[in-house]
Amino acid sequence: MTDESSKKPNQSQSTGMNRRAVLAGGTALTASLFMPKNLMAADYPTAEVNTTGLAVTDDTVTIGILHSITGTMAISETGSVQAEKLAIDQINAQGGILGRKIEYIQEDGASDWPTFAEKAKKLLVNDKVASVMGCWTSASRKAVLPVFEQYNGFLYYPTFYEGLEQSPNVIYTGQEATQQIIAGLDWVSETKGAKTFYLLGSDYIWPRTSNKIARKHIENFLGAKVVGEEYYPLGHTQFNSVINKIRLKKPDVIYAIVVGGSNVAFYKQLKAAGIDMTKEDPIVLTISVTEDEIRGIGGENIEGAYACMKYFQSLTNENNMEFVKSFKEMWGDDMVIGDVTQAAYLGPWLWKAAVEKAGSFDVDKVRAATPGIELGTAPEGYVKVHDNHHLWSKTRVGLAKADGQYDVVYETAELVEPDPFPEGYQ
Amino acid sequence: MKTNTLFPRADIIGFAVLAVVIFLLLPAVLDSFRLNLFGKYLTYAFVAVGLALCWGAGGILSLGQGVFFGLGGYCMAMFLKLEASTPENTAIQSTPGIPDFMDWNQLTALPWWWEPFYSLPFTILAVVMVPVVFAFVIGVAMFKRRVGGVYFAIITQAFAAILTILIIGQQGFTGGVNGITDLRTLWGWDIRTDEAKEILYYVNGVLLFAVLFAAQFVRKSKLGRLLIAMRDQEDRVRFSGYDVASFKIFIFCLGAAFAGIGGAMFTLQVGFMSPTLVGIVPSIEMVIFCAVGGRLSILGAVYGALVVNWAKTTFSESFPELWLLGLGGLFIAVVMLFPNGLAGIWSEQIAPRLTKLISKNTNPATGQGAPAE
Amino acid sequence: MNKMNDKFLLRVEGLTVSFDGFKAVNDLSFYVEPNECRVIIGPNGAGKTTVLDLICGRTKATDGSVKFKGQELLEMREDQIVHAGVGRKFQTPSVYEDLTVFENLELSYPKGHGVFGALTFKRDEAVKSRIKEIAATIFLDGMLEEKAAYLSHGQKQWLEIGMLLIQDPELLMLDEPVAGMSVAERKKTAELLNRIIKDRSVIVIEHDMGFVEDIATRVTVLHQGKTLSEGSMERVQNDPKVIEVYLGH
Amino acid sequence: MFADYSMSELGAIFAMQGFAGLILFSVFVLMALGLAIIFGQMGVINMAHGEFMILGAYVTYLVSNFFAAFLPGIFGIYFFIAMGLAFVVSGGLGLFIEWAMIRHLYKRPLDTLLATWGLSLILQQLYRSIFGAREVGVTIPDWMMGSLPLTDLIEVPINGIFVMVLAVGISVAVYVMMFRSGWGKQVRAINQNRVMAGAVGINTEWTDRLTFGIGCGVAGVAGSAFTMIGSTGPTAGQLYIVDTFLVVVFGGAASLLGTIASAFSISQAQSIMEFFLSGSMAKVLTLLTVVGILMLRPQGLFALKLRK
Repeated sequence: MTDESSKKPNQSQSTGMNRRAVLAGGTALTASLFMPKNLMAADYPTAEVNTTGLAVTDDTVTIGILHSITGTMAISETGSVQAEKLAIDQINAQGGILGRKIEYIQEDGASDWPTFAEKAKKLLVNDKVASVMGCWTSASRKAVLPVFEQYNGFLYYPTFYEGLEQSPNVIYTGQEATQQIIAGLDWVSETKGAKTFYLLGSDYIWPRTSNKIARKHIENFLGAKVVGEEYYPLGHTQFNSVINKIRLKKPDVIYAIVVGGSNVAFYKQLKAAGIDMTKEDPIVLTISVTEDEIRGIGGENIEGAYACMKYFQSLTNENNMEFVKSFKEMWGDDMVIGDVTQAAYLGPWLWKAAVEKAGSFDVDKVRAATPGIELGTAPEGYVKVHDNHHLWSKTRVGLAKADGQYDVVYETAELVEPDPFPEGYQ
Repeated sequence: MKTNTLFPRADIIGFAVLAVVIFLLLPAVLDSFRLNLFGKYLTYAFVAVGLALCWGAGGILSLGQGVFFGLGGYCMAMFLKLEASTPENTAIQSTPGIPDFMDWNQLTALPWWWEPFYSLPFTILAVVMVPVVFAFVIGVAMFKRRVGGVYFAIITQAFAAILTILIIGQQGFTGGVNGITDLRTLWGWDIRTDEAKEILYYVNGVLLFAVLFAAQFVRKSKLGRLLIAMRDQEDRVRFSGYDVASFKIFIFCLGAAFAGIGGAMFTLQVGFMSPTLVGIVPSIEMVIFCAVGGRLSILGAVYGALVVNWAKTTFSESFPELWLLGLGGLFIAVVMLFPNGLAGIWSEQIAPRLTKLISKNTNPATGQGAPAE
Repeated sequence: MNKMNDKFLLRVEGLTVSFDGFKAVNDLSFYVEPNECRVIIGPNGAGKTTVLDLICGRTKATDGSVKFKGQELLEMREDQIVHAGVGRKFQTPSVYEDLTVFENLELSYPKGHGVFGALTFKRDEAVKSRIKEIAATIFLDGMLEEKAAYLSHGQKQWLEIGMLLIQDPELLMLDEPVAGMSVAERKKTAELLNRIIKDRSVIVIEHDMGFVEDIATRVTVLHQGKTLSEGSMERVQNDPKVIEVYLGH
Repeated sequence: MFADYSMSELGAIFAMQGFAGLILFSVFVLMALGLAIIFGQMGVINMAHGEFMILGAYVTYLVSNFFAAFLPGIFGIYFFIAMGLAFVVSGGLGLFIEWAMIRHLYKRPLDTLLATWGLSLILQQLYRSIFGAREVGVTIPDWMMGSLPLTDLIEVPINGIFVMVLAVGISVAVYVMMFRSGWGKQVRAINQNRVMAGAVGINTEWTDRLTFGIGCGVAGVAGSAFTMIGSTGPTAGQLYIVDTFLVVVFGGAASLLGTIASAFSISQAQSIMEFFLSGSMAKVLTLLTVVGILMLRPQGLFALKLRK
């Protein structure tokens, strides 16, 4: 990162905070957020809440949704679109934001990064949207980032990703790599006594960076060993060779960050090769398989694997029960909800909270109001926006079951601090 | 003798109309965002013009033009990235002064082959020469051994696949799947502002015309007629004493050079370069631009690139879930119903009627040429 | 090299080609003198066309040697063979249908054959007058601006012959030049050929015996890839082996 | 490279990699056979080949759902029915496409490439509209998802064996059809001389349509089989297209034996390289080698030297 926007945050400020205090404050806030605030548009004249010419009228505010509806990424991004629309509907049902109903303009990034940049520019320049919910892959985010910074847009980005970025124009509602990785590795090392790891991934930046962090943590903090690291091209469907290697190296843990269609091939072939994940020899630990992916893989083919992320559909807290119910009501009973889908759902809500705190739709004011925003209603539980635009969140480990759901077997006691530029891991 | 003059009257009209469209009409009716979009479409037109020569005239169908587009674009992006990665801008990195993605991948020094890209003249040379050298190597290997037609198409397609995997896999050197992003200035001139984009649009237009003139010169030279001759009767050309391979290599390299320039202009106008522009899908789409415009026509190729991309954008804005159906249908329709594309519709349907109207005493043999032919 | 005092313009020695074991031409030898008109005859499948293909480089020989003015043709590319002075006409007329008669002839004009040469080739007066001259020879002087696609079959054959003439080859190889022509065209072609074979060597494949008798200096009869008989028309016609092959099957 | 492993491990490596290579070989054969018929015998470049395969996969998905819902008792054998149906559905679509599109383009082989690319876009969007953008999970009968342990290091996946048997079976069937049946004779006759074949009374129109249909049908069966090892989504077909074409071209387009030989050599090379290099580099090197050899020998591994 290169401009002043991406200077490393002052870490002492946030790490010094008493986490228990944060939690306590959160619970109190939960109650207040459940009450729809009856903010009337009349209390907030358009001229005052919108001084930069955004698409805000006396009774509506327009935002953008920018995901791939076509192309290879449509598989993954569909859930995010659905969650964002659900959140918008719910917000509108509660009276909207500052008395204004949210309208959205949806654009298709078509799994093509230049198209993402083009559509982002269209949303910001032509449509003057007040904020954008969008992107999924890092590549698409990197493509739109200069556009958002140039035209001062505001993006809510839902995916867990590799970190190494912190833009004043992006709120990262998914976990950055250290949040997602370290807790899981600690857990597998402590409870399962894992000593040897085999790192595997699709060949692009997120798996590579994540495995880099994992390797540092395994070698420097856990005192364990990495016995293999391997990458396959995106879309690769033949994993017999790497499965053979794994069998020879006999690692305690296969740490898999395979994505997309490769995922399906990998787990099917792993099972067919006689590696029964339920026997935990070796343990399969992944950070890339959400409930969404399991639909393609087939629950019976991944049963027994562990996934490490911040959200699972099976979470039993009240917020989540309500969220799952509404999601299924809106999109059908056969829907499943994965980590990213939930993170996408947070986007409109976080924006709403920030706008209301700022009392304005102006991006600069919303940005200023954003750090410290808390959301007690999040399906994953309480979250809070860090100064570095990422979320404090808990990390959980789930055990995959044959029905395609995860049993949550572990969750961090406290919120994990986001640290997009982790020292000692680079 | 119409074929001996560089610009028959119909072609002059065609060039003039296109110049009016690009330099006057589009800037007049489009806002700066849309104009920038059309600038992007026009970068594909460079590729399409090259394809009109290679494929339309010479019968060489390359499904790997994205490779050359990408190479040109990456050369430009490397220069811009180095300029953006000043030690001050990258102070927070472990190794300041190198591109951010290198730092993320634990590179501690700039690879040697990045060094020359500090120089703009070298970069401009590389934008043209890297694709040309690459095309030359492929061309020599294939055409000297008389690989042609379908085989050539499939092998070039494989090159597109190989280069994509390589770029993605070597992310420390290439930026991987993200590409090279966040490009800011060209010799201190901020290319992200609206004014800069407008200027780049015109630069792009001028370069496109330079390329079109070069293409027209080739088409109207004996070499142009040889290409057509080769396409129809390769053996006869050989037995008229021509080394067919060297002509194919030449035209393939020329197409690659055009594509490289297009790629560089793409990088400048869009602000990044990524492997999605190198792969199989964009390479085939570039062929489609050419086919829709009319594979025999260099001007048609430009219109093809504009029309297809404009349709793609419009379709995907209004019917995001259906635009693939429209696009697929367009391909099939063009191939089945209008094999000579827009230029064919013009020269077979519209132009003859126009000519009849305008000049009744023109000799039909010379009057049939459409601007787009 | 005894290029200068070689009595033969073309020496074909031990020429052999096999396609997956089938020997289409088998250890064939023959010699052509300057200004000779050699006619090759033989039943279908005898390997006649293959012999021409081998000489002009279209098919690669398995074994043997083809020397033209002392140069080994088997090691040369087609275009180099053309530049050495060998011209070839195909059995089916092969002309550039999308180009005009003028352009067809122009492309065969022996100048500007490199990439750069072709780019900078100028259609000057010398070129134009030479093309007109050739067009007159091949009866097409009124049709210079026609697209070749619109010519009749016979006219296309003439055009291809014209494309060879403009190269002025020392050795001209013609594969069935009168096949598929009308009687009138055939007569005109015979007349044309008689005129152009005067100052060069010619190898002709032909079935029409009357026509062969008209033009042949010497005749080679091929059978199953080998020379069955060789000599004057008269000698060949009376060779019992030839009679057996042609009549006895 | 070898130093990390003991002798017995090395033995196991080669045994297992050989087997992995054989599975990959079978996968390539299945992918390429349909294309080899269409491209080799008809000269048509079917860029929608991958989409025909995915159609077979979706058919398998539907059949598996049907059995799970209505005939759970015989779920174990649904796969065979699904494969048969995949052949019929993909083949049927193939017949229709030949009639509607391909037959108008026989004289323009490069244009078939463009038109079928358009077709592939349309099919992708149709799959997306019908089945959703997400991948669908195809439940495979349990007996097909296990493995047979040979030694403690070497295990043989049953679905791998299944794919192999299928590859052999379909290869034999195609061979018999092409070289032992009257239809095959007609196809080959048309391939060699369309006009003459028509003149001697072969119904070239129907033979073409049937050839294209059978090629697509075989693709459908392959897609059905791949539900065991790969993913089923609207765009999954594109993953296969480059590999498939290279296998066919590398083998020498007109030769079935060549296709099989080329599938064998590419798969073995790739699986051996995959073991010693990282997956991405192995893929790049394999592709480069194939392309390099094709440049030296453009006619492919097996091609008749023909008299022109």
